[in-house]
Amino acid sequence: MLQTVLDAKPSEETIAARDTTLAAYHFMLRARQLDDKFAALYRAGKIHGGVFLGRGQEALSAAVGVSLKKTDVFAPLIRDAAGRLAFGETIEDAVRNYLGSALGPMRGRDGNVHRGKPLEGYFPMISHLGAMISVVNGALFARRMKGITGTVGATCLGDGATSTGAFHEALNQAAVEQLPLVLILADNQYAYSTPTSRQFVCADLADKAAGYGVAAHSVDGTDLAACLKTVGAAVGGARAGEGPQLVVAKLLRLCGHGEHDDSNYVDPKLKNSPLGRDCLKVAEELLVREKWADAADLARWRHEITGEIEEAVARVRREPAPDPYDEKWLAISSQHLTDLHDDDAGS
Amino acid sequence: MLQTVLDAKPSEETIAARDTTLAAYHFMLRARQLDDKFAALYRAGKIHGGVFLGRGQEALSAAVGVSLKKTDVFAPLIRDAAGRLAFGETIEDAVRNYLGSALGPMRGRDGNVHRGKPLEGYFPMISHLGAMISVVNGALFARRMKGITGTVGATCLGDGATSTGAFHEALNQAAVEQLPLVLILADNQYAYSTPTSRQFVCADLADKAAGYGVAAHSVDGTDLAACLKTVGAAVGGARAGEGPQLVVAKLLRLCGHGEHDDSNYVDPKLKNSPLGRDCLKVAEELLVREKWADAADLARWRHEITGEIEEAVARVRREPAPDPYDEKWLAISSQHLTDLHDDDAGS
Amino acid sequence: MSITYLEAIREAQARALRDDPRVFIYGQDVGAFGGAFKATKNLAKEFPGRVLDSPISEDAMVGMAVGAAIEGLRPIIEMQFADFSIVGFNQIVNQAATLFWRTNVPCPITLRLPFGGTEGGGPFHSQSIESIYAHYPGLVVLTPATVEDAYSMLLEAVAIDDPVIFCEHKFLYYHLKAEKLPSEALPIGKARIAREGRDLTVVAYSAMVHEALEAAAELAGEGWEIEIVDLRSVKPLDTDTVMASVARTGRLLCVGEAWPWGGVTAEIIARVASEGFGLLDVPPQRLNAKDTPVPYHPNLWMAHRPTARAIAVAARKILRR
Amino acid sequence: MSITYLEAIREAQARALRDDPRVFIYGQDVGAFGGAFKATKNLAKEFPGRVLDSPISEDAMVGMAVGAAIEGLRPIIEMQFADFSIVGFNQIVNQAATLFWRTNVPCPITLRLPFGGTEGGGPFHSQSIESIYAHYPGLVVLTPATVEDAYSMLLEAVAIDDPVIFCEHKFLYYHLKAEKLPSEALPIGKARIAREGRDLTVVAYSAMVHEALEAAAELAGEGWEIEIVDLRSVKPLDTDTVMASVARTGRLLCVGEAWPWGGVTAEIIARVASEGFGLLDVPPQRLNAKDTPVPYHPNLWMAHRPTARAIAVAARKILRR
Ligand SMILES: Cc1ncc(C[n+]2csc(CCOP(=O)(O)OP(=O)(O)O)c2C)c(N)n1
Ligand SMILES: Cc1ncc(C[n+]2csc(CCOP(=O)(O)OP(=O)(O)O)c2C)c(N)n1
Ligand SMILES: [Mg+2]
Ligand SMILES: [Mg+2]
Repeated sequence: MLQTVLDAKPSEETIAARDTTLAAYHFMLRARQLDDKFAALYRAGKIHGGVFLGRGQEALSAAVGVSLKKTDVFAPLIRDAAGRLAFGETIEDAVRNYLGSALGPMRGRDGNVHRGKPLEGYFPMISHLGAMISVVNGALFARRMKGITGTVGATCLGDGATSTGAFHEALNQAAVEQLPLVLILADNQYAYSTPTSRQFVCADLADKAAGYGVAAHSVDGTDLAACLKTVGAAVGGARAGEGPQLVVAKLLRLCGHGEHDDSNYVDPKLKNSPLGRDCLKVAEELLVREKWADAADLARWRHEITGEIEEAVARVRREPAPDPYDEKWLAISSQHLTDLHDDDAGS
Repeated sequence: MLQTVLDAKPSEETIAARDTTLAAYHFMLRARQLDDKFAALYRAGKIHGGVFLGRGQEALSAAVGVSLKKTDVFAPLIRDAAGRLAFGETIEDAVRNYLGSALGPMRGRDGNVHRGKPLEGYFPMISHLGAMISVVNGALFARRMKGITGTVGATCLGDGATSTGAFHEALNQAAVEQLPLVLILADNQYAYSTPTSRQFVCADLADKAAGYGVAAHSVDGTDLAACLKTVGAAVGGARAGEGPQLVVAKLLRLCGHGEHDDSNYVDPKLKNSPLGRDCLKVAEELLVREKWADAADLARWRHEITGEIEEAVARVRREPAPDPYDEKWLAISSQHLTDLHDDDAGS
Repeated sequence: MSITYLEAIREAQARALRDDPRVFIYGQDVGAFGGAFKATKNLAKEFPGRVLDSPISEDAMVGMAVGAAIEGLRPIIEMQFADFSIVGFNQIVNQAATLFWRTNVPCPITLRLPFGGTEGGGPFHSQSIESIYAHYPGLVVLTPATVEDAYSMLLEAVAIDDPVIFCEHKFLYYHLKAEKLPSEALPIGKARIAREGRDLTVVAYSAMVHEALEAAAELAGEGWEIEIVDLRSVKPLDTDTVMASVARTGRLLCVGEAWPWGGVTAEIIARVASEGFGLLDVPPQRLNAKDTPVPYHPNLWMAHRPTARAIAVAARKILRR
Repeated sequence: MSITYLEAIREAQARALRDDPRVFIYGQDVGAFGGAFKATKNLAKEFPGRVLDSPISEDAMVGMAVGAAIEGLRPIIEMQFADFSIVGFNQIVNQAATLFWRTNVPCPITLRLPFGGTEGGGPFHSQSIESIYAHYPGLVVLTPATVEDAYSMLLEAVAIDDPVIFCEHKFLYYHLKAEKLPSEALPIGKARIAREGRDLTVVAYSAMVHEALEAAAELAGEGWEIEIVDLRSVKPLDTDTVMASVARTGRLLCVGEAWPWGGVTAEIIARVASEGFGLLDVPPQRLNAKDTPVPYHPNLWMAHRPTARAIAVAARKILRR
C-alpha cells in the first residue's frame, strides 16, 4: 500500500533526475541535429574550411553543460556542440559562426568551432590543443582574487591532447593553486587517425590524476545517466572546494575527425563494442524505459528542432558577410598607439 | 668455523660493491672539490657568468655516472659534476668550460654547466629545463633503428623542472616508444627559491610514474649505497628492455641555486632533517665502517685531488681564450649556403 | 601524367627513404593514415618501421629529431600545420638551431611545415611564419613555389647538414601541377627569375610568386614588362640575383604573405637599400598581409593577403613614378 | 639619492600594485625571494596575496594571465629570462595576441622579459628577441633605454589594454642610474631624440642607445654631430620621428643588438627607404649582432654585439660618403 503510493508519487530526487536527464537529452538531440545540418552544408559546399562534429560524445558534453551554472566558466573543444548549447549558446550563433556571418560571435574573423563570448564565461578555443586549460585557470584565479566564490571552470580535451605539454603545465598549475577546475577528458580512442596506443601507455587516463594530486572520476561516456552523475559529482566537488577534478570518459567518436575524413581507420571491433554505442540511442532507451518520454515525444522533438535549425540557417544566410572595407584591420585595442604613427608598414 | 672463513674472504658481490662504491666515492669527492674550486674562482671574480654547484647531490649523480657504460647516452644537468666525471669527463674539460678556454669542449661559445661531447653520447644541456629528455629519446630511438642494442640513456632533472611541458611530452614519448630511458629526478626541495609546495601537489614525484606507464624507483639521495643500488636497478631495468625508468631521489641542495645565491630561504628544519645530511660525509662513514678506507686514505685522496685540480686550473689558465678574429661566425655547417650570397646582412 | 605540388612532396620523401637508410619520418598521423594532407600516403607501408605516428607533442617531436640526428640519422618531421610548430618552437630555435654552433656536430633535420593561407583556414591554420624562423641563427628556411622546387628542394633539404624549415604552401598543394618531376634543379640558395622584364622587379616567394605572375600578365596587357624573382629560399637569401634584377629595372616591389612588421620584405628592402641604393630609380615598396591574425571568412581573407590585383595596383603606382 | 634601472622597475610595479587593485604579479621566484634579479624585492610582503611564485611552466603562466585578464585583472608576468619566454611563446602569440581581434575583449597583460646580453650570459641567457614578438599582430613591444623610461613605460604598459612585451635590458639593470623617478614622460609610441645632431641619424633602442651615445661623443671629437633616436617602442614604431631626423641629416644608421635577419633594423630601413627615399643622401646602413647564438666568452660576446667602437666605425664610413 505504502509502496503503491511511493510509486505513484515520484520522489523529489527522481523528479530532479528526470528533469536534468530530459534537459540534457534535449541538448544532445539539438547538437546531433545541428551537427547533421553542418555536415549537410559541408557536403553541399556551403561552408568554408572544416566541419567538426561531436557525434557519439553528446552525452558527455551535454552532461558538462547542464552541470554548470551560467556564472561558471566553460571552455569547450571541437566536439562540444551539446555542451555549448547547454551552457547557453544559441543555435543561431553556432550557425553564424559556421557560415561566417558578420553578426556572429566572431564576426567572420574566426570560424566553425572557434567561437565563444569571453565576457560571459564562454571561452573560444584556439586550435593549439591544451592551450585553453590554463586560461580557465586564470579566470578561476581571478575570481578567487576578486572574492567571488562558488565558481567552477570546466574544459574539455581529447585523449590525444593529453600528450601536450600545455595539458601538463595547466593541470599541475590548477593543482598547485587548488582551483575549482573540472577537466573532462573524452577518451574517444583516436586522435585524428592515431590510436591511443601511440599516445599513452598508462592503463587508463585516470591514472594520471595521482601524479597531479587531483581527484579522478571515470565514466562510460556512452551512458547519459552515468555522465550526469559523474560529471555532476566532479563539478560539485570542485564547487565545494575540493580542488581540480579530472573526469575520464570512455567512448568512441562516431564520425570522422572532421567531415573530410571517412575514418576508415577505426577498428570495427571498437565499433561493435560497448564503446561504439550511440549515446543518443542509449539516452532515448533510458527515457522510454523510465517512461519520461515515448516514441511520439521523441519524434515530435526531432521535428521541432529540425524546424528551428532550418529556420536559423535560413535567417543567418540572409545576414551580411563581413565586409573587408568596413573591417577595422587592427589587432590591438589601444587605437591611440596605432593611430599615432603606424599607417601600415607595407600591408 | 665456516662463518670465519666467509668473513675472512669477502664474496664476489661484496668486492664488486666495494669497488663500485669506492669508484663512486672518488667521483663524488672530485666533484665536490672541483665545485669548491669553481666557487672560489667565482668569489675571486675569475669566472664569467654564474657558477652552479652539485653540493649535496654528488651521491645521486655519481651513482648515475658509474651505472652507465661509456657507450650509453648521458645528458646531465646543472648539479651533475660527479656524474659527468664518472661518465668520463676530465677535470680539465670542466675547468676549460668554466674558464672559457678555446680548447674546451664548447670553445668558449658556451660556458659553465653547458658542456658535452654529443658524438661521445655526452649531451650538452641547453638551459630550457626539460628540453634534453626528448633529445635523449631521439638518440635511443636512432640506436634501436640502427640495430644497436643494450644502450641506455640517462638524464637528470630537478623537482621544479617536472612542471615543464617538455618533461611531460618527453617522458610520455619515451613510454610510447618503450625506450630505455632512465630519468632521474633530484627532488632537492627547492627550485631556485621556490619550495616544492608551489611546484606540485602529489605526495611523491614517483606518483607520476603510473600516469606515464613507466617504472618508478624511490631512493634516499643522501645515501650513496642506496643510490648505487636503486639507480643501478633502474639502469639495469632499462637495459633489460623494461622501458623507461623514473628514479626519484629525495635530498637537499646544500648550496645556493648558484654561487650568487646565499639560499637564506631554505627552511632550517630541512637542513637539520635527514634530507639535510651531507652525502659525502655519509659515504665516508660507510667506507670507514666497512673498512674500505680509513681516515688517512680519505685525507690522502683529498690531497691528491686538490693537486690535480690546482694543476688543471693552472694549465687551463695558460690556454688561449677564443679570438673573435679567428672565430668563424657561422651558425650553420653547410658553408656553401652562406658563402654563396650572405655576406652579412648588416651584422 | 601530371603531378601536383603535394604529390611532389610525397615523391621526394619516397625517394629520400629509398636512397638513404638514415631517413625516417615522424609526425602526427603520418603513418598508416598518410598524414593530414596525405603527403606521406602509402609510405608507412612501403618503408616499414620508418614512418611513425607521433603523439601530439611538438616539443618532444623536435627534440627526438635532434637526438636522432646526433646519432647520424636524418629525420623528417611533419608538423600537421605550420601554426602548431610553435609548440615545438623552443626545441627548434634553441636546441636544433644552436647545436652545430655550440658543439660542431651538425643537426641534419628537416621540418616540414604546411603553411600559408587557404579559404576558411582561419587564424590558426593559415600562418606564414617563415620570418620567425629566419630571424634565428642556425636555420635554413625554404619556400618552394613550384612543383619542381617542392620536389628538388625537399630532397636537398634532407641532404643538407643543418636544420631546415621547409615551408610548403597549402594553397599550392592541389592547385599547382607539373608535367613531370625535374631531373635537375637550381641549388638551394639561388633565386630564380620566374619571369623576365625590364620595368619593375617584383620579389616574391611561395604562393605569392603565382599572384605576382598573374599581376605581371595583367600589366603586360598595359605594356609593362615585370620581372619576377622567386626567392626559393628566404634564408639564405640570394641578394645577388635580386640586386642584378634591380640593376636592370631600377624599381622594386617585395611581396610576402606574412605579417608586415619585419620579415622577408623588410629584409630584402633593407639589403637593396643599403647595398644597391644607387640601382633604385624610385623608392622600393613592399606589400604584405595586414597586421592582424589571418581571418576565417574568404571575404576578409582575400583582403588580408596580397593578391594579383593588389600587386598590380602597387606595381602601377611604382611604374608611374 | 639615486635609482637604478632595476629599482625603477621595482618601483613601477610597487606603484601599479598600490594604485590598481586589479594588478598582480606572477612568475618564478617573484614572491618572498623577490625575483632572480630582485625586481620584485619586498613586494610580496607589501602586497600579500598579489605577488605569487609560479611553477616552472611558462606556457601555463601566460595562459593563466590571459584568463585573469578576461576577468578584468591586469597581470604582470615576470619571465626569469627573455630566453625562457619562448616556452610560453604559443600562449603569447596565439592566445594573448589574438584575443582582442577575435573576440573584441581586450587582453591587458604585461610580460616582463629581462633580455639582452651581459658578460658570460651565453646563448640562453642573452637573447634579444623583441623582433620575434613584434612580427606578430596584437602585441605591443617596448624597449626602454633609460631609468626614467623603465619606470614610466612599465606603468603605461600595465595601463594599456593590450598584451605588452616589456623588454628590460639586463645590462642596464645595475649600470644605469638616475637622480630620481620621472613625474612625466613621453607617451608610448613616441620616439625620443637622445642627442641632437645634423650629420647622421643613428636609430637605436635599449642598451644600444648608450653605445650609440658613446660613439657620438667620440665622433664629436672629430667634428661630427650625430643625432640619436631612441625608439623606446619597437611596435608601434614611431616612423615620423625617425623620418624627421633623417630629413635633417640625410644619413641613417640603424643599430640593434638582435640577430641580423629581419628585425627592427630591417623594418626601420624598409620604412625609410619606401616612405622617405628622397630624404636619404647616401645609402642607409645597419649594424646588428652576428648571425650566431650569443657567445659565452666576453671576447666573443663583445665582437658579437655592436659596441660604441663598431658604431663609430660604421658611422665614419657613412659620413665619409
Ligand atoms: C598542438 C597541436 N598539435 C596538433 C594539432 C592538430 N590536431 C587537431 S585535432 C587533433 C587530434 C586531437 O585528438 P584528441 O585530442 O584525441 O581529440 P579528438 O579529435 O579525438 O576529439 C590534432 C592532432 C593541434 N590542434 N594542436
Ligand atoms: C623553461 C625554463 N624556465 C626557467 C628557467 C630558469 N631556471 C633555471 S634553474 C631553475 C630552477 C630549477 O629548479 P629544479 O628543477 O628543482 O632544479 P634544481 O636547481 O633544484 O637542481 C629555474 C627556474 C629555465 N632554466 N628554464
Ligand atoms: Mg581522441
Ligand atoms: Mg630543485
